[in-house]
Amino acid sequence: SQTLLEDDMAQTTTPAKSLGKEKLKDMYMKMLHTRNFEEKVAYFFSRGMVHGTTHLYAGEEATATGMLAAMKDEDLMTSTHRGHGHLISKGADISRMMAELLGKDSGYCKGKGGSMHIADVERGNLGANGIVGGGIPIATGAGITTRMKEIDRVVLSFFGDGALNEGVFHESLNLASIWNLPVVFVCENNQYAMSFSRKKAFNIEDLTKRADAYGIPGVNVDGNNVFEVYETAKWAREHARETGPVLIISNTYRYKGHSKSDANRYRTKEEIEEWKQLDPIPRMREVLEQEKMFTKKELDEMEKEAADNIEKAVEFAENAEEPSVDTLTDDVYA
Amino acid sequence: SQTLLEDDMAQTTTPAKSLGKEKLKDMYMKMLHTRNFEEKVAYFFSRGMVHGTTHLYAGEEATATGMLAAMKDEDLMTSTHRGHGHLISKGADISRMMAELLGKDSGYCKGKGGSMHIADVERGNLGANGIVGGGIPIATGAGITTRMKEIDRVVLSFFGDGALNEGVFHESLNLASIWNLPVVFVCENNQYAMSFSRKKAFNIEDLTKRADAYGIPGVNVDGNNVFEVYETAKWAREHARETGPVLIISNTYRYKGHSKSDANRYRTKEEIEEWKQLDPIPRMREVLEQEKMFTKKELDEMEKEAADNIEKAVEFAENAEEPSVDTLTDDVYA
Amino acid sequence: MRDITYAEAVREGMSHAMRKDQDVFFMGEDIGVYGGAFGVSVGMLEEFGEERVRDTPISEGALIGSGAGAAVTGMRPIVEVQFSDFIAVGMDQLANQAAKIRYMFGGRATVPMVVRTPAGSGTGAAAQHSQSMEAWYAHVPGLKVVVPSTAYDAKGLLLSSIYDENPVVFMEQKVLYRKKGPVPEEEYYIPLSESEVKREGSDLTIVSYGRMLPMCMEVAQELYDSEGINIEIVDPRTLRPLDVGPIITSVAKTGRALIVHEAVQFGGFGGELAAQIADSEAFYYLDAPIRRIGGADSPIPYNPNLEKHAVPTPDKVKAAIRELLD
Amino acid sequence: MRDITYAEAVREGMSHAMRKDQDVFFMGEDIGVYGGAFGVSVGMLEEFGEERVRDTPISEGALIGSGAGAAVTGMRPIVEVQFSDFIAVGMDQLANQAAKIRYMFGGRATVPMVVRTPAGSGTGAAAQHSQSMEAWYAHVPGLKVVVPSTAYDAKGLLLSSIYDENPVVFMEQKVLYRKKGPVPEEEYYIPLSESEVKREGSDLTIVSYGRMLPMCMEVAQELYDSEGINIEIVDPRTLRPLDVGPIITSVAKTGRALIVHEAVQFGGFGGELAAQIADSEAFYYLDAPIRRIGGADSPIPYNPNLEKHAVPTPDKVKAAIRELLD
Ligand SMILES: Cc1ncc(C[n+]2csc(CCOP(=O)(O)OP(=O)(O)O)c2C)c(N)n1
Ligand SMILES: Cc1ncc(C[n+]2csc(CCOP(=O)(O)OP(=O)(O)O)c2C)c(N)n1
Ligand SMILES: [Mg+2]
Ligand SMILES: [Mg+2]
Repeated sequence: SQTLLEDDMAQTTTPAKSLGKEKLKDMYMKMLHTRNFEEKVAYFFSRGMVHGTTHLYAGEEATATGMLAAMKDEDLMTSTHRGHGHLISKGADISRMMAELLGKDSGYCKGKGGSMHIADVERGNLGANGIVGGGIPIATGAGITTRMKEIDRVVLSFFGDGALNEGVFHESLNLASIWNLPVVFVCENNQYAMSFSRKKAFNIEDLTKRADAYGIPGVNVDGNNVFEVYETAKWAREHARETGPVLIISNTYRYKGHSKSDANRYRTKEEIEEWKQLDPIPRMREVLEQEKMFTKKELDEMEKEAADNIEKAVEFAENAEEPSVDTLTDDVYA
Repeated sequence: SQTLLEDDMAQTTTPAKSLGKEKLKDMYMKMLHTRNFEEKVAYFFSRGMVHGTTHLYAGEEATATGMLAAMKDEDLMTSTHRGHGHLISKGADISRMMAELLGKDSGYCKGKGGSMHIADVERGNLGANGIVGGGIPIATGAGITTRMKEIDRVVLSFFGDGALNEGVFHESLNLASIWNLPVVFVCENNQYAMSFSRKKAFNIEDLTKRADAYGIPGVNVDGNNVFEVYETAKWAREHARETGPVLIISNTYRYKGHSKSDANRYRTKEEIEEWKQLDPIPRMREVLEQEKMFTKKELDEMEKEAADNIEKAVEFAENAEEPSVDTLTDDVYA
Repeated sequence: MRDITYAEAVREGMSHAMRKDQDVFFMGEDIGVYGGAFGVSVGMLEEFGEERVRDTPISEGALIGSGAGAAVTGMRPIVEVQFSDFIAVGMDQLANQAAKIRYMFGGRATVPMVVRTPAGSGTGAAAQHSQSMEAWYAHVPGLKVVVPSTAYDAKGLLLSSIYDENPVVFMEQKVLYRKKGPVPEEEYYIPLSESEVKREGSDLTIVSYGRMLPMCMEVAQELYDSEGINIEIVDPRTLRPLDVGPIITSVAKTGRALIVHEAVQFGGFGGELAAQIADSEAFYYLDAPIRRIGGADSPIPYNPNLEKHAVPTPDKVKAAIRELLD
Repeated sequence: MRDITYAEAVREGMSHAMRKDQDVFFMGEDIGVYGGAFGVSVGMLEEFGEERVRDTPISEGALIGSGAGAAVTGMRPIVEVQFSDFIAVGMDQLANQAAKIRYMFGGRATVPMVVRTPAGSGTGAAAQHSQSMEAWYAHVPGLKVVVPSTAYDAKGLLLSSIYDENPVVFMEQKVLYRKKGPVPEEEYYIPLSESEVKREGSDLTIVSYGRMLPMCMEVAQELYDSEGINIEIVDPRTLRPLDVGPIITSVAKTGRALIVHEAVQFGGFGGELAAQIADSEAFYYLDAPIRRIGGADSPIPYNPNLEKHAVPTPDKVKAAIRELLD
């Protein structure tokens, strides 16, 4: 397994060029969409304009985007309570996401799921999950289908550092390992499970030791470096297809509070600021500029376009219909 | 962590002498009692004289005896569905055990628990358990009490290789590790979980890798060598008291079927025979003879005494009273 | 029609589906070479191979959850939980994941999974291997709950469960496994959510299911033979979604209702049955209180005599019938 | 008497016990510096320190199970499960271990543990964060189940739960957390298993608990003020073991019974209540069917309007009352 975050953080491992302009633009746009989406949702919540709670992905974009950029359309994914970034990077329709957050009928779940349950099974998104670690067995099962039907694809399973201590993580990784299932397990180690620091939750510094326990490869990656994530993901996808599961620990950080009601009492402003120095979006931009893939102007335009797209999504969502109360007990059974 | 079973199996690491005659006799008697107890129970079951099912410990005696010989009376223990050996080595009253198996009122659980639930909380036995892995969190909680009340004792938690793949194993070892709880976790790796071979259940050869995942020491031990188990247990007890949890993988073998209804279709007669060559009881006897701790005659007498004691227990149990039907709903609540 | 055991009927149901449909597969603990803790799947590994008859580690959360994941992605898994008590270990994956996926996703997913599991006491296995927790599953929208009381029902209901698009908890009855009954050799389907009148009568309605059903049938016959008491017996078979119509109709006809199940009475499924009767048109025809006989308010004890008394006995059923007819 | 919130009442209950008794400690996810997902334990870490206010990893099986282990060995743990839905993750440790230990061991152990957990919908948190699963726990002999409906009850019942020798599932009501009510400053104990008549009346009996209780109280007052309808309301408060006497007495007096709870109606605890009424002497006094109003037969949806309609509303309660009085 690779060295830890602290050592790797500064370096970019891949020449971005090799990815080609189209792909790079797509990746950059996804990160921008995610960031803008989350900022908008934060605003809605702060104004009490949305119901319920939400868990924002701001700061962690490089993980979702880098991982999914290395996957194919037909690959499957399970997501988490902090899932907007996964969805956007998997190519979800931002308007239908926003509509779901506003509880509208044209949302991904007809307004029944909300932020914590957005899914799009047809397009390979097996769902966000309100239960920490809850998606891990489901991804494992999708791996069974994939092997039994001999489909050439992999399953990506996202979860947080907190989920590493749930029993189903353990059971699922072992099962995937002994059956050589094509699952790429991605732990988004954003340093905290709600208020609980990774340093308190584990008695190990290197979380890839958890992979050793199942006899599968474990790799640390700088989760704020989209190129490093991408490279690792490419390797992981191949390994999963050909051999079996992999555990990636993507080391990153969440900027916003855990959910809407979080006073951030468990961490310092300084820590947040330090991590913001490693913001994955400017870091990607810097590489794109350095390698002269895009001009400043092109990049500025992308940023504007991304912001505009979010506004369009909001407009769509705000104008969308509420589900009728008559649908309350629809879709319980097939 | 130590080397694996295959390498260690033949050698005895400790001069038995240092334990003293009294202790050695006690240990040998416990192993004999266990073996005789199990043979008697097997007989009862084969004749349909006992109700339900049972899981026999024959072949694994050195683990329970070696571990518990290194513990103090005040130490606590959680046991398993295959718990008779743990109980006997913890000093349980064989008559009350047998009475419980026969469902009698003077059994440890007043006939309500049976083989899978024998407990004696007052004497530190927190119970056998019908749920694979079910006792591991309970041991962990006993560790919390021990630390919070600053009691000088440890908790011993037995479970099988099958239990290593239950979620609560994972959750509990992590919890014990981050809180430095004084728990000695002992995995009795008897090579099978019911019919499922350890080789299929794990993608790792060395099960102590599971300890590394929690940042705690993991040690393999020849579970058929009572002296090696004892030495390891002594060390583990000290480590648990002073530092925190330990995982011991005691490599051993079960002679009888998993439970009463087992056709042994998943293993060969040859394999069973091979392991019987490593039977812990003759191996202990050989050492006792070699080191001239006891004469042949003394040892023969012990063997006879052990067998007699079981007969006495049977007599006690057979003559004991059935619980009255009126007690059916007693003891549900305190 | 030949007579086969309830266990054989279950095996035949699984085997029919697995023969004709590659999407159906089977996983669980010790179902392969061991043939299952109760011998239900003996021979299936040999016929279908390791890929489709999958022995799993002891990991009930991953077992049920990966079943759900396989189901959502196009398979029809049959998941065996070795004793129904162990479902508690994977309860989140069953009740919070499998059951809710379809609804949470706005109807855009299906979870065609069957969780087969032996329930009930009577085997001397004590508190953690003897429960009947159908009330738990029956309280969860999104799940279906099936409890077959005969070999015939077991096969036909299992086939329907496998081809149902929803997660089904299929509660087999341990002490019925060796009971024989007439079962067609061919494939047949008994629709879920159809209660069946298993015995016609006019004096009193017994609603019962699972293991208690045959016991009630015997009691009814005995009372008919000895005293001419004419009891009607309705077996809901599927507890969720419940087909309550035949129950209401029967109670409206007889004016007396006795509910019998093995599960602990307090909080048991009998409460739902009683409540539905008490808030139906049958209420107006009731000539006596609605009586339930369920399990004792304790875990299942080990001692055989205590164990026997922890669940409804023929004597208790007879006494209740006499009281209600009084 | 000052007015404090339901959440503050819970905190006071815990704090009283922790001040006087070193055996009482508290563990759960984010209960320390975060103060709990609903702010219930704000300030407790500061007062009692990390040893007695223990933040845990996200490991509900080990959380509940180690609570049981600590309880068996002499502590009185208060275990917080952050949302009651997550109990499903640790269901085996609650129902198969904590609840059964005493019985399986022939009465030779006690498990004085409280599992405190917020239940219910109304916060827009959707299907996996909004359930009311009291029927699950109430079906398990060995557990006690408490559902307080006021700040006053919350404090007094919690103190009794902490000092009870059995495992208690203490289901707090999320949407009541900020509701204020009169609560004595000192320690006081409300005995478990004592139903309380929360409002006297003569025309109809409502049996309700938890969040629905205050709603029913308001409806009753409104109907009294507007139409002179005189409703009696009984709050069981402890669902297991249930004190059914006051419920039967009340229904025998009024001749009409309406049961209201938030949980899914099918298979919910209302079934037990209806069944007990239907098999009691109150049966003979019934002037109308026994009516239940529970949650819709679906998981809790996200959309606020759907969510509101997924549980009993004042309108539905009024309509049912009018029908029963008709
Ligand atoms: C089984 C379960 N336990 C607890 C929670 C409450 N909860 C929601 S998110 C969260 C923290 C998760 O931490 P992590 O897995 O690191 O993901 P992150 O939020 O940091 O992305 C907690 C405790 C839950 N949703 N499910
Ligand atoms: C949660 C749970 N799942 C399954 C079982 C059924 N079962 C009882 S013992 C056993 C095998 C246990 O294997 P292991 O842990 O290696 O212990 P051993 O029997 O070999 O001593 C199984 C599958 C159970 N009792 N509990
Ligand atoms: Mg995290
Ligand atoms: Mg084993």
